[in-house]
Amino acid sequence: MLKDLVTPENANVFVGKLGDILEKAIDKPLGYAINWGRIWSLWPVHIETACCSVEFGAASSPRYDVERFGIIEAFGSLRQCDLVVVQGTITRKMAPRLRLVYDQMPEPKYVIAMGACAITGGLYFDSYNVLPGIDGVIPVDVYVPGCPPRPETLIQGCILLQEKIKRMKARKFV
Amino acid sequence: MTAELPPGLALQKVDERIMTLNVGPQHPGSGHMRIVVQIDGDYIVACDPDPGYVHRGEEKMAEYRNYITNIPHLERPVIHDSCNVLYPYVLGAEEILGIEVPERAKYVRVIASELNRCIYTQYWLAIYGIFLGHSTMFMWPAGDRELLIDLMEKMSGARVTHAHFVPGGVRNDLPANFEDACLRQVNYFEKRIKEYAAVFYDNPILISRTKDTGVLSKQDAIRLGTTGSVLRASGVDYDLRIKEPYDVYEELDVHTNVMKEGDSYARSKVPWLDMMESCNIIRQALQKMPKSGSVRTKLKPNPKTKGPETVYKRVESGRGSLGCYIVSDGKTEPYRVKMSVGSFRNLIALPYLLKGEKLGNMPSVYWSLNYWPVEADR
Amino acid sequence: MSVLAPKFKLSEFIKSLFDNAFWALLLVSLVGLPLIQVVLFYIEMPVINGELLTPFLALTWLADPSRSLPIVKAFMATDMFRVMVFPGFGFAALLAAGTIFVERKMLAKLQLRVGPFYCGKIEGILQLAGDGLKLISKEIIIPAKADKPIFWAAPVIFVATAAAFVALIPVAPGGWVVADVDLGLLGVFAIIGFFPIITILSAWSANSKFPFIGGIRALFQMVSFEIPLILSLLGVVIVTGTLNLSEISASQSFFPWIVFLPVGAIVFFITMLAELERIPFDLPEAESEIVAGWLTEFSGMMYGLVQLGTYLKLYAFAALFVVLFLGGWNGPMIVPPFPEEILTEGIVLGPVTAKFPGLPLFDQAMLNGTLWFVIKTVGVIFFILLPRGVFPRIRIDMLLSLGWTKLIGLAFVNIFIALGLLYAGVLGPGGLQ
Amino acid sequence: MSEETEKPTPETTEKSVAKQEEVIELPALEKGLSEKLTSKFGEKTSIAFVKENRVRVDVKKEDVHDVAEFIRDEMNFDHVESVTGVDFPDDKEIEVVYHIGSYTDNSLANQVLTLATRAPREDIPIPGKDGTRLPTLRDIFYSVEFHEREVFEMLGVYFDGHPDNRRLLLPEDWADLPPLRKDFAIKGR
Repeated sequence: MLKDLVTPENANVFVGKLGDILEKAIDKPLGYAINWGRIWSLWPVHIETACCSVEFGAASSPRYDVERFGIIEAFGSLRQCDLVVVQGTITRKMAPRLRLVYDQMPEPKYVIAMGACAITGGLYFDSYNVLPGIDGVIPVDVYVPGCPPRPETLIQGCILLQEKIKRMKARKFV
Repeated sequence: MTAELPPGLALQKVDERIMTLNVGPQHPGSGHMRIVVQIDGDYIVACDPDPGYVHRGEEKMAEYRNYITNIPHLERPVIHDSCNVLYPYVLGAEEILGIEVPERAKYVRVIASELNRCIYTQYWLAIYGIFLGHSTMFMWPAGDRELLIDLMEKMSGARVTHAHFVPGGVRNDLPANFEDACLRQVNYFEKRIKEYAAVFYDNPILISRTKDTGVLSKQDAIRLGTTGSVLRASGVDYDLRIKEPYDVYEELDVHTNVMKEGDSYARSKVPWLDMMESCNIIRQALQKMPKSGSVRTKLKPNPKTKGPETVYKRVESGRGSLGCYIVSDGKTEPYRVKMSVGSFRNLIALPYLLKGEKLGNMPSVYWSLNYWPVEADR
Repeated sequence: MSVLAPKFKLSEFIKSLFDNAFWALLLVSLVGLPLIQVVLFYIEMPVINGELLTPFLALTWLADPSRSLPIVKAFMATDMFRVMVFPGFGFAALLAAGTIFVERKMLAKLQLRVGPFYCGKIEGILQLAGDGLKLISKEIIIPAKADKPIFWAAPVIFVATAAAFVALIPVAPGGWVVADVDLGLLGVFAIIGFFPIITILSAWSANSKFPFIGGIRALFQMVSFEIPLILSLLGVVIVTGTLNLSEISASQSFFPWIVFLPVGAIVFFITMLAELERIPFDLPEAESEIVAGWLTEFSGMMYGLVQLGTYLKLYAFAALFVVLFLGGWNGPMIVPPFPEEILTEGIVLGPVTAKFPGLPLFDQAMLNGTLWFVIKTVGVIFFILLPRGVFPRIRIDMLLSLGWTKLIGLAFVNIFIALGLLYAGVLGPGGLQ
Repeated sequence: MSEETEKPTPETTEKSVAKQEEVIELPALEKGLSEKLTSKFGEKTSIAFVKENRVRVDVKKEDVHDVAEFIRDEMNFDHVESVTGVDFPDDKEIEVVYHIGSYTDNSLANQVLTLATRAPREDIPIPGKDGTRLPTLRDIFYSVEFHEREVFEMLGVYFDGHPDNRRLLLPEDWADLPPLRKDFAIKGR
């Protein structure tokens, strides 16, 4: 009688149920905690693509100081970063490199398109060497308009990204 | 085999001892370019700069826009020095369109371009600090340049991309009480940058790191055609504000700072000395400026030119002599616009200087060339 | 809190925590307690008040505070507690975490900024927790051509080695040290010798150019600075005549050795900066030259572990400086003595009476020693952090010539000073001490 | 131009008169430079204009090397500021303009000597393998190295004798016309 109950199929069902219960229990608090950590620790990759890098540098200067939000500028290796701020125009020579940088970063990774050039090509819409926006190269999370955007705008973009991360599911952690 | 590959892709055969490093475009010490460095142990045996990551075809675009609408995109190569980078184009366009500039506008231009030179040099100094691993030296200049950016914002309305110079003068007049604010902030700014000596220029580690590295002798500086602070750090007294004065520079008392050593330290110190000189020039210009008057000769939106003409105008920008060659064929658009920029001219010294240098000196030598990749690529 | 993400609330988080706590309690009482009972039968229990603790007693005594205190005390006397919590890993990790936060805040203040501010509402105190949680949840990338076992093991070994270093540091009198060995200082030298090996192994296994250069640089730097480091400490050994760190610490009850051996202290401080890869000696991680040096290929928690190990090492070196030159735990008694009745009877506060004999878990001398030790260590850590805001990075050839010529010479000068003090009779038998 | 500037006010006429006098007086040095060139090379060079601080010399592509050598050795000009290529599809020619300046000679510090030469132009260019060729000036003025590389990729003018005729600014996979030629149309125009 008991032997009939303890079959591999039943054990599978039981373990699966237990897993579901555990997941349900863990998902909410752990997801909250991990998302909270990701919000306050956005480390941008050190890749400059065009002139918006000046304003990106100004954003970490004492007057604007993005480190208040946990964003450290001038970080060394891209393996430890989670944020790509595309600072302006992407030319045809830079686009493959940008994709390469994006591919080499560990999940989760976020992209901020900074400046009109990164969004649509901006002032250089008719240039022969400029891509019309970076949507074709990498997926973008937040668009920060301006030519170049003021540092305040960039900071607002970062806050918008934080709002977006809050809505995301933290399930894809490794 | 190499013949079939397109130029620039040919692979070189190298010794096994020699390691090839790709410094850039994603590298904390490269900026917007790639430097292919071959090292033997700690010594650089060859260096091949690979610019062009921000090549946006501005010279081609300038052929499709008229003399006024060219202004916004021609200042983008150096947005933190936008007045100076636009200056030769505006001077050339004025000659081609045949218009006179009011006296007051000339003084406003001088003030704006000197303020912009300080803003540019401060940012350059900030990056120089971070290239040497000195994070305080990034933050201090990056914070202090906001003072002058405030002034420029008052003057032109935009933070960095001013588009303030137009053929015929400047776009709008100075706001009320600008002179007092300018004098006050410039005085404070000068006091601030003098403090950098204590933490940066007199720092024993910095001196021992940059002295006698990347030495560019006077003959080589002339032969390579370098310009700006690189040239002046090698002992050549050449400044276009004195040698070929444009606008009202001949009425002002301008001095140049020349150092004889020609090493990275001298190249990093000359722009800093130039900033103090710029503060002097601003104070003089504020004193001599006509207190009232027109600042702009009005133009039609699509102005006509006098006829076929070629113009080559030069100014002294933050990175050295900046020339603009305009070919006009009598139409409303220029036939050809060529920007001869200081960064591009100084780039040629990089492989020359880095050869035989240690890898640790690469960032300091590279950035001491006063090189802004976006401008070089155009 | 926010319009976009209404579910992202602290109250929701706490509610879900309560839910989980309820289920956890249920499961513990049904499954956990029987399991613990089974486990307790198999481990050795301490003897308390002349009575052997049995598993049944352990569970029943937990209900009575006056009887559970001896259990706690007994467990605090175990080696496990020392290794995991107080003089060992936990204490050091706490100080290391504080160091990272203080470093960022201090650097920001030096540069006229604010530093981390919004994370954790009050001056960004939770910034480190945020970074840590993010790093734990981040993907770990192993390069395809890496030597995988070594690459995986390197960060773990790094932290383990740093923790082994921490284990040799005496924190307070009365044997508050994990490993009280007679050859303690030699043990320190042996452990320091492991760091370059780990660095070069991890750099080599990553199979990438920039880590390789960084690893080679780290090897050069650490090997060339280890010799002046060892030599600079020999002065203290000569003067005290022992290698045991606890005895060295105890020998400075009247004056710290920095008074007599300032040269050795300076040499040790400089070599310490180099061993820790701090600016101006952070060549293995020089980001403007070689991306991030030997850390370039580490991602996610592997990077986090290396950072943890680095700051544990920083704490250990600062503590070693305190033990050898600044008098260790010695200092004026500032903790007030405990009243006799608290020790024997417990606390009596008006109507409230709680008779828990043996309440202060630590004695007065130990608390005072720990307090002085922490104060001095924090001071030294502050001085280690300070050069980062003031100095640029040095170059590798300058560093090597500094290590091999100047510092070794100074270290020998220090040894001669120590010998002179000893033979002149200033120190040692018949002298001051 | 607006109406105000078309009707010259008394002030501007005064200025223009003053300017005309300057034009007569000033270019003595520039005249000397141009006469020096024409006396040496005669027919081979043609002075296009002499303006204030600017002299322009047009030469054939066979003579550009000799003229440049003369300019460096005898006239104290020591560096090239910029090399510009201008496309003239109607003339079937590409003009390459060298702006030459001097650091060593203080009297020439404000002078820019413009040396212009022309190369034949192919309708269907194969950069580096067709007739659009010029002799390089790199052995005379070292500073033209990157400028000539830029002209090569932007206009397809191959410089014979240049040691490093590789691509500089354009992407590696660029397979279109050289972009600064007039028949290369940018999108939407």
